[in-house]
Amino acid sequence: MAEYATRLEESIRAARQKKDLLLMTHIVLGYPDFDSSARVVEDMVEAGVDLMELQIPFSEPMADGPVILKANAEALKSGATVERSFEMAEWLTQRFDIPFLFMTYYNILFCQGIDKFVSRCQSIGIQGCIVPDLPPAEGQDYLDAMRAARLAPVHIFTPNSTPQRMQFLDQNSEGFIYSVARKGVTGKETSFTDDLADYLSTCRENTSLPLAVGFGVKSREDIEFLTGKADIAVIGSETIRVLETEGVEGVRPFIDALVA
Amino acid sequence: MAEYATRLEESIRAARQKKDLLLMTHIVLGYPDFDSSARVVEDMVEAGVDLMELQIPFSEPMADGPVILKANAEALKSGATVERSFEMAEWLTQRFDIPFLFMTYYNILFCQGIDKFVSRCQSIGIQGCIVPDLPPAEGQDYLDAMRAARLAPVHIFTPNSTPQRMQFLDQNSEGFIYSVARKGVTGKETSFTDDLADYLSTCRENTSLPLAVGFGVKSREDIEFLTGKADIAVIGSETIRVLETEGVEGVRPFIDALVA
Amino acid sequence: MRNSGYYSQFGGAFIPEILVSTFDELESAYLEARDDPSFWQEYVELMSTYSCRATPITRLDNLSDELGGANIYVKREDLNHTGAHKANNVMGQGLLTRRMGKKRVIAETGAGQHGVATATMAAKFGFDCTIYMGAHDVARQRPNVFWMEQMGATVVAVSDGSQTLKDAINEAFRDWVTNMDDTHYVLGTACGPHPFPEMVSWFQSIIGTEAREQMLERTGVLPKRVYACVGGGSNAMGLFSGFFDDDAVELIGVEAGGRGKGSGQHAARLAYDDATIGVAQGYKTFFLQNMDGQMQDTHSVSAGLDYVGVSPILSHLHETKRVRFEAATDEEVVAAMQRTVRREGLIPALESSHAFAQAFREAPEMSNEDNILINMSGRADKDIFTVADAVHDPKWREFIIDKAAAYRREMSNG
Amino acid sequence: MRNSGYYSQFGGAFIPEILVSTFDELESAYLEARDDPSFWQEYVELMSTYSCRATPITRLDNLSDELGGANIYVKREDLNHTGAHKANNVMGQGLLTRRMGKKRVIAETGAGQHGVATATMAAKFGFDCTIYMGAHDVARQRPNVFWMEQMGATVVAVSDGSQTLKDAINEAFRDWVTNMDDTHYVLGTACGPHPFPEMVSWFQSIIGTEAREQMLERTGVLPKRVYACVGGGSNAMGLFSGFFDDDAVELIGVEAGGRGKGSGQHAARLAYDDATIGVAQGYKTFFLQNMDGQMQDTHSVSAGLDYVGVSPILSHLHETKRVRFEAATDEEVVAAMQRTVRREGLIPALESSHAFAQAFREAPEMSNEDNILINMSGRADKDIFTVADAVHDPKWREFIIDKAAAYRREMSNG
Ligand SMILES: Cc1ncc(COP(=O)(O)O)c(C=O)c1O
Ligand SMILES: Cc1ncc(COP(=O)(O)O)c(C=O)c1O
Repeated sequence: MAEYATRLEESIRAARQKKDLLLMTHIVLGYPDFDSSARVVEDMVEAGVDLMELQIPFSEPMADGPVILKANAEALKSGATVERSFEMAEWLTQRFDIPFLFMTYYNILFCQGIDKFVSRCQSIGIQGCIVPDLPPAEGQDYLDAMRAARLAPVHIFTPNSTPQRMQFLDQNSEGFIYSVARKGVTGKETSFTDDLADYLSTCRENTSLPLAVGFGVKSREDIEFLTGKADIAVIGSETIRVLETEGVEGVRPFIDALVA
Repeated sequence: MAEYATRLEESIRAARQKKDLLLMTHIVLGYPDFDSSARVVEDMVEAGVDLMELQIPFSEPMADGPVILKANAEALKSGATVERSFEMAEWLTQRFDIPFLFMTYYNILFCQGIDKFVSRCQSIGIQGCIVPDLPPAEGQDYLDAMRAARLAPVHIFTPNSTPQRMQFLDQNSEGFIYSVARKGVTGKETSFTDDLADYLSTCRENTSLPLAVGFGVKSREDIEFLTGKADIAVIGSETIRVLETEGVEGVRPFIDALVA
Repeated sequence: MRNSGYYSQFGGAFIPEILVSTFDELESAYLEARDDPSFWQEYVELMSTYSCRATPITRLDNLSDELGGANIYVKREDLNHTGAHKANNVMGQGLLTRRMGKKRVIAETGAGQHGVATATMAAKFGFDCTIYMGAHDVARQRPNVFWMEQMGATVVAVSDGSQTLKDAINEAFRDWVTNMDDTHYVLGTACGPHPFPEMVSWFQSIIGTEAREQMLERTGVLPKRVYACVGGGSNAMGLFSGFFDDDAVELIGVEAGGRGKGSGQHAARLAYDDATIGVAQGYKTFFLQNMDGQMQDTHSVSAGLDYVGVSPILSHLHETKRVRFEAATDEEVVAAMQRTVRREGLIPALESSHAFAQAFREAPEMSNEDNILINMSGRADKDIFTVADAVHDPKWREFIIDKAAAYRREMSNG
Repeated sequence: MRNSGYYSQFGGAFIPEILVSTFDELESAYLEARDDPSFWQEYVELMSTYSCRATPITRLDNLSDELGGANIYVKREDLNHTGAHKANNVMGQGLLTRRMGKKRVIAETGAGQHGVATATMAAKFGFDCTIYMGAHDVARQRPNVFWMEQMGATVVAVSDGSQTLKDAINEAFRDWVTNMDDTHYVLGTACGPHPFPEMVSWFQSIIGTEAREQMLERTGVLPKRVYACVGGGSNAMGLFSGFFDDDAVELIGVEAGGRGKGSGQHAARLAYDDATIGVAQGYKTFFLQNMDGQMQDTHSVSAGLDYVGVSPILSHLHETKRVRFEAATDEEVVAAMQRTVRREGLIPALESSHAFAQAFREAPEMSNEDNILINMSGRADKDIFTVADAVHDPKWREFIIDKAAAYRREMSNG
């Protein structure tokens, strides 16, 4: 239930006019280093990715599975800071004409100061944020700041969410709803089955925002399954796994294969 | 307080007619082996030893110090049994004309049967027994059997014994009283001082039996100190220590030096 | 609008969305249990038949004399089954788990104490059990791992991050977000998202309730000062809660001073001024973190105090000054432990020895009409490897080297 | 004329003459203490403030179900300070030592449990302390030696004889006959010369007195059968003495069956027929000895039961058939321990596990209206080296080998 218009939602709706299912990918800023991050983003945009989550690394990524966890740790070890993450994000938003979101944990916002964090997001062209350990009940300051900056606070629907809970989350969300396809952390197997379809239609019934689906999306078949049931497919850990095993060069072919 | 005459007391009194201080030595039967035991006894008798304690080895010689303890253990390890100890003792009593006593722990008597043990002593010519873990209060059967066999149950006076206790022990003893020169186990240093002299005169006052003094006697000076204060000097651990360090050959010179 | 579970600005429940309903369920189960007098009765009954509650109060006769000030009393949580106050919390959560109809428990552990306690509870209640433990800690604390495995628990060595307690907590949450339907996460201290800090403190309050009554009965008066070590804060909250209403009783929390103030190698979040407010592991409190909010490495001779965060309730009590916070260094702690062992025959855990060290420092300045009370949160005999290293015992090393040689011989023969 | 301290033909005081007055003094001190109600009161007070008496009774819920017969209850001596019933005896003798004005204590120890308990008592009472321990046991039980030394005790490794418990006893007597004036010998079990068997049993009777009352309170009836392991016999005497007047209560003493009947490798003096009556270590009882009266080597997986003799009072109760004696083999014992750990979260010492093994064997044949009671004389966590070997844990070996390698590296660097 959008209470204010956001650039993010508008861009998504515009893109959906041209494409049945948009593709959102995820990278960890500074992993394996900032130069590689930049090249990966470039390859992804060229391959046709529609929007991107940029994760600011955090030492305690409680909701992430082993692949992203390790990427966070390595980014920090090779010197990633919040400051450099902002610089990098600014460089990316200026250079590529797709919506970028920040994904990070609440402590990063909190330690910067929430107002400062949000207004810097606005000034560098970040269009929304995903903060997986910040339920709306804990995030009033954040929600207020995001509203003031006309940025999109994205929240998450899960298979455990009741319709009431979905509606509550929807009321506190802008841009889109991130619907996770299963219980658990990022980076594990998901079965794309009838149950999932039922769950997605429940999600659909409880929000009028665009619906992104993540956790475990990694093949053409998954993408086909989601077409018609969601607006955005999110490729999270799988990109990083490809980066890990095949290097920066592997990313473009992987995305190409998905969207072909 | 002799209640019955024993050969042992008679022999001691007879020997004392000729000598101011008699010498009693101690060996562990079967240590280091039975042949060596026999040779050691022979050497000792030839050197002028007046009476001997033959220890039947026991696995738990609670009142013995490290030297005799080890001799017990090694004798058992090389096959010493109660049977062989009796055989050996019989051979010795037949061959040498000095009084022999058994020294051993109560379990050896108990397991043989007390009557049988005592009557065997009698039949092989053993004249008395020292059983350091058998106070008279526990030893009525033993005392009765010894009386019946006219053998000498020797008991021990200690620096802790009250006059009353000494008198009680005396009442239950024959042959002689074994007076230990100090607290502790066999084989440690004793100071031959005025205190010791006082103690020995207390011992003397509380028994009319001959008085043997043991625990720590090992030099000519010790022997001289005891002369006039006791009837018998007991050389216990020191003989075994000589055996250990100098072998069977060392025993004779050691005794010679003491009695010279 | 603020969620419940705040203590002034500290606390909250910063949890992944997928756990929201799990926490709702937990909170209502907890609140219902709290409202149901028969629950607490069952809890006390369990603790007095399976463990040995009420644990006694022991007077340190020799050290009270030797130090020559206050009379020193000790609350004996070391006598609990499994050797520490951790038993109180796990048995309470065990009852709650059964009440919620769950069949599996998971837990993090640092020193291994909470892991052993949880594995024990799981064996007793017939739950499946998985324990997450930093890989570093698994290597250091094999005896505890051995016992957990004997109890039937699966011990997972966590090789992420610093491979210690906080990483084990993250990993336990990762398990929970997958298996929340049949699994309860038995958090080991008064930290984490609401209702854990309050709930764990509630279970541990059995310490303080008993202790207050026992001190009155024994000495006729309340203790002047009450000392507890502070890792996550559960034993401190447990003891202190008995005295919150007694304004005259000073409460002292003792943190791990490690290599000392300014060394950067410690775990003193409230006693030193290196920590700042942040949000991690699901709650807001003082953390040892850098300016970006990344958690820093901590250090303590005692694994159980070696943690970046601290109970939000204690952060609150720090701000309101109801509790005074101090730190004891590794060196002081080992000395206090050895002194207590030698003079009193008690073997305080290295964690607990922090409280002893601070009390020994303060007792001599006090009058001998004053009484003070130390929480002996656990015993050290299970930590023999750590303690033997801390006191540099050469015979211990020799023993281990010989034992290893014997194993190697056996292996090459067999 | 017979000395006191006989139980039919067993007991007595077969002591070197030099100790006669020491035993007289001890006997009168003991008899006076026994006649003085304030002494027992002080003892109970000490045990309830320094240890956690009354120790609880725990019902084995899971195993009672699983075995499907009698309801199994356990008396929790493992919760005592220092981890076993040995604490009862040493604290009692500590009070007596102080009463006699002595300043030094000595003790023998096999497993190390009694040594740790005595060193603890000595630290608490401010006595000097020397512990005699067979050299074999010193090598096997380093953790206990470490704690004794930390308590300030001198541990003497006895390298005579079989280098185990009986040799340590002999050596303690050798110390005593030298230092009786200022020294009390704290014998660790209900053996040795009078008044030790009776005195130790008296101190341990606190177990049985509590247990009888607790069982009545808990179940409304007396237990049908009561099980205790038998080393020297002190924990068994302690528990059984609560039920001597209850003819309907069957008392079962469980000895170390080692490698089994007929193997010659066991320590079953009463349950098997290898032992004969003899006199050693100052008293008359059944001993595992040869026909000459030389003591034989014994074997048990548990050091605390690995002893040639047995309490003369138990030999008497064996002859009068008031107590039934059974033996459990090493294998059965390890299995019973593992089962109890896994199903109940209790870690019985290998010694205590003998009683568990026998009870588990008998419980299924009984009605589920019957209750039985097992004495859990101690906890096994201090015996981790022995237990890890008994269950053949490969990870434990690896850990020790790694730890040894780390020590060697440090030593070559430092
Ligand atoms: C014995 C002991 N004391 C204290 C602590 C610290 O925890 P808390 O502060 O929650 O009591 C631990 C943690 O493992 C512990 O094992
Ligand atoms: C835990 C435990 N149980 C039992 C025993 C056996 O001794 P007792 O038969 O005197 O109880 C020991 C001896 O060390 C022990 O440590």
